[in-house]
Amino acid sequence: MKNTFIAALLALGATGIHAADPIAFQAEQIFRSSFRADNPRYWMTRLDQDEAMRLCSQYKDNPPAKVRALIEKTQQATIRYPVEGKLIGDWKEGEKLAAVGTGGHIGFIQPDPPGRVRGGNCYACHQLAKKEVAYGTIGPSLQHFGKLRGNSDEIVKYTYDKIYNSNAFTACTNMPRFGLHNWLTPEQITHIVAFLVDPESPVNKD
Amino acid sequence: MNNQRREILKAGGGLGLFGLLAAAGLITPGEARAEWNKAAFDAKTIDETLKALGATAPANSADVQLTAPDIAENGAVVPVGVVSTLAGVEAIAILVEKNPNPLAASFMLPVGTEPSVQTRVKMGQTSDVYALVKAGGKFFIAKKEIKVTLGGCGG
Amino acid sequence: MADPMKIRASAKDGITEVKVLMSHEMETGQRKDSSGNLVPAHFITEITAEHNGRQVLAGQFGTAISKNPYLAFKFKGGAKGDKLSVSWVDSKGDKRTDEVQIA
Amino acid sequence: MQPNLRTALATAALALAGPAFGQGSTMDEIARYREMLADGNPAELLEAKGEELWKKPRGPKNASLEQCDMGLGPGKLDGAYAQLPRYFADTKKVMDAESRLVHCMVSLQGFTEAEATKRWFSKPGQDSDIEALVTYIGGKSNGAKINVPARHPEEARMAKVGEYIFYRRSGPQDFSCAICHGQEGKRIRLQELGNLTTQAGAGTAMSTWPSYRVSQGAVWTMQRRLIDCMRQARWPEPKYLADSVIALEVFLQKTASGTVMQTPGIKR
Repeated sequence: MKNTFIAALLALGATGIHAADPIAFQAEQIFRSSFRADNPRYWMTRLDQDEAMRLCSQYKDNPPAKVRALIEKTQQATIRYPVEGKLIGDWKEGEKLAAVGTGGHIGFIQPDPPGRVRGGNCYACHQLAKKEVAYGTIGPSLQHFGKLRGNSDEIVKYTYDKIYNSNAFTACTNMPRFGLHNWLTPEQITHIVAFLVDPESPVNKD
Repeated sequence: MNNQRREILKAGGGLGLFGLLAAAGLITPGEARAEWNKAAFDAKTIDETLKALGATAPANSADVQLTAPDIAENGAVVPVGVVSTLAGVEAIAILVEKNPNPLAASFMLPVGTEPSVQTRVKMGQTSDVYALVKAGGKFFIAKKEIKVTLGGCGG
Repeated sequence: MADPMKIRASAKDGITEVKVLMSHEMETGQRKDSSGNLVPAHFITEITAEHNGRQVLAGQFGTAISKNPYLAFKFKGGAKGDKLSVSWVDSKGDKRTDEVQIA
Repeated sequence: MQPNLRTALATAALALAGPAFGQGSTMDEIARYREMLADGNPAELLEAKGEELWKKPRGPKNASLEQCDMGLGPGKLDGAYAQLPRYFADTKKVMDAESRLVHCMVSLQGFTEAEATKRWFSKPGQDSDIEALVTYIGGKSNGAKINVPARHPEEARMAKVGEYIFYRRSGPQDFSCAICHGQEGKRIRLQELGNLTTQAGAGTAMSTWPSYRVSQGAVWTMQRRLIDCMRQARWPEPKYLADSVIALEVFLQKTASGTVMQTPGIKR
């Protein structure tokens, strides 16, 4: 898969950014050299870019149509499903995950305390349940998500897939690829799906 | 002067010895170790706090106003002010119902000090906030809900 | 020693308005440090203000007053050039007094 | 900052934001919250302390910082912060306010760099001299226009490096600076996000730092601000005064140039 991807990119002339752009080459060196030498290796891997990240950066999140299509195709292929195959979980669990913005912080200044919960932080960017007024607007409002779209198999699968790997639908979107990075487990994603589509969820009920 | 002093002594009933003595001009700040109203600040509910302040059955009053935003962008610093149009205000207190200890601050106002104070309080969560005013020997109260919101990138 | 307060006092139409910023941690006693130990409470408990030596406010604070406390109040009287002093005492017995002239 | 101006800004921001968010009353109340905090910014306590530290003889050489050259000549502080970062011929480097301050603490006062930067940010109960000094230095540009044209080749290069880093995505959330700060009229939770690629957006952001953060109970310098953005991106933290952070500052200050400084600010 990856090889096909790179071959396709080479054909598009979309790779080799560092060789082609001396500023990018220098910038990458300056950026990489600004971290402490005693950082654990796994911290430093967070600076590595996969092909999608690299292309999105190169095109300032606005890639040409061919690159866009390629990213979406390769990202679609990464999606994995829960073992039992059930895509709608518990909306109450999903509601909690939507509100939690913590988790995953590293470093020496303010790392997460041990046991800090990791959530989806949906409210940072989306309006969801009516009662939560502190919502962001980076992404579209998802209030009444299920009420407006129903909960057909297609909608449920789309919702799951979008959370798992947002770039499968919109290359270089602002939305993280929660499943791809194991930020959320497939089960946790099914809970957020339930929060969005379940008629009893405050997203749809209020 | 004597009358005034008696009023101040009464007003100081729930406010600790230091405030009371200082108000009566018997000591100056820094001279004596303050006596702080531990019972009132340690109280865990609104009722216990009112009791410790000697404020039994305060009357709801439109003449007491709590000036604060409906929504706080952060709970660590929430601006709260109390003003009153009542005559003879002697003391003002600010209480946050859902804090571990509701009493945030109490003020004794000598004659000539306006019934208007502003400060900033910490709030652990969305809660009713109360303004308690003592005027003419009686207690009056007003409340307002302040929503505490989560912010930014999440911690 | 505690850092100085910032006091602004201005007289207008017979009323003096006082605004005070105090430099203080206002530790609640409920915060944990990086090793998970509770940090003991340490907070301003009492604050008093005097105009030309006469007390114009006596306040008591609990741990719920925000870090670097702010306090504003008004009293009748006071003229430009008069002395206005503010003092605080904290739960460890530390003290601080600062004085300004009313503007 | 003058409360009336602060209020006017908050109101103006609200007027712009209102229709787009369709949540007038919430944002009205947030504006009211900010307005009530504007008069009485605890950063003023630090500003006074910074002035004292600037003028006091300290360090192994028992010298004050009064002869420090922040870019406009020794001892010339008015408006200096607004024109940083810039290229300094004596160090042959593009330096921001903080790296230049540390340079002066080392060269004039005789501190080692490690001593000077040991406590570059405060913790509860542990004050930071750098925070106080930077608050003071920033305040001396209050009312001045940000002016970082980045004409020197080294400055121009750093601006481009900063722009590259601004769009660079990585980490377990696919973040870059641009995903939150590359569009108009968005907010995260209830906090408006400036579009840092425009003069207006970068200007609003850059003109109000150093700023007292009520959620942190401390003044944050621009270094602290940007290093924490990277922490929030779930990346490792760049080192204090790292070139990558200075490069981002050059990019942002260049974009913000022309905006009047209103510092210290007060923010969530």
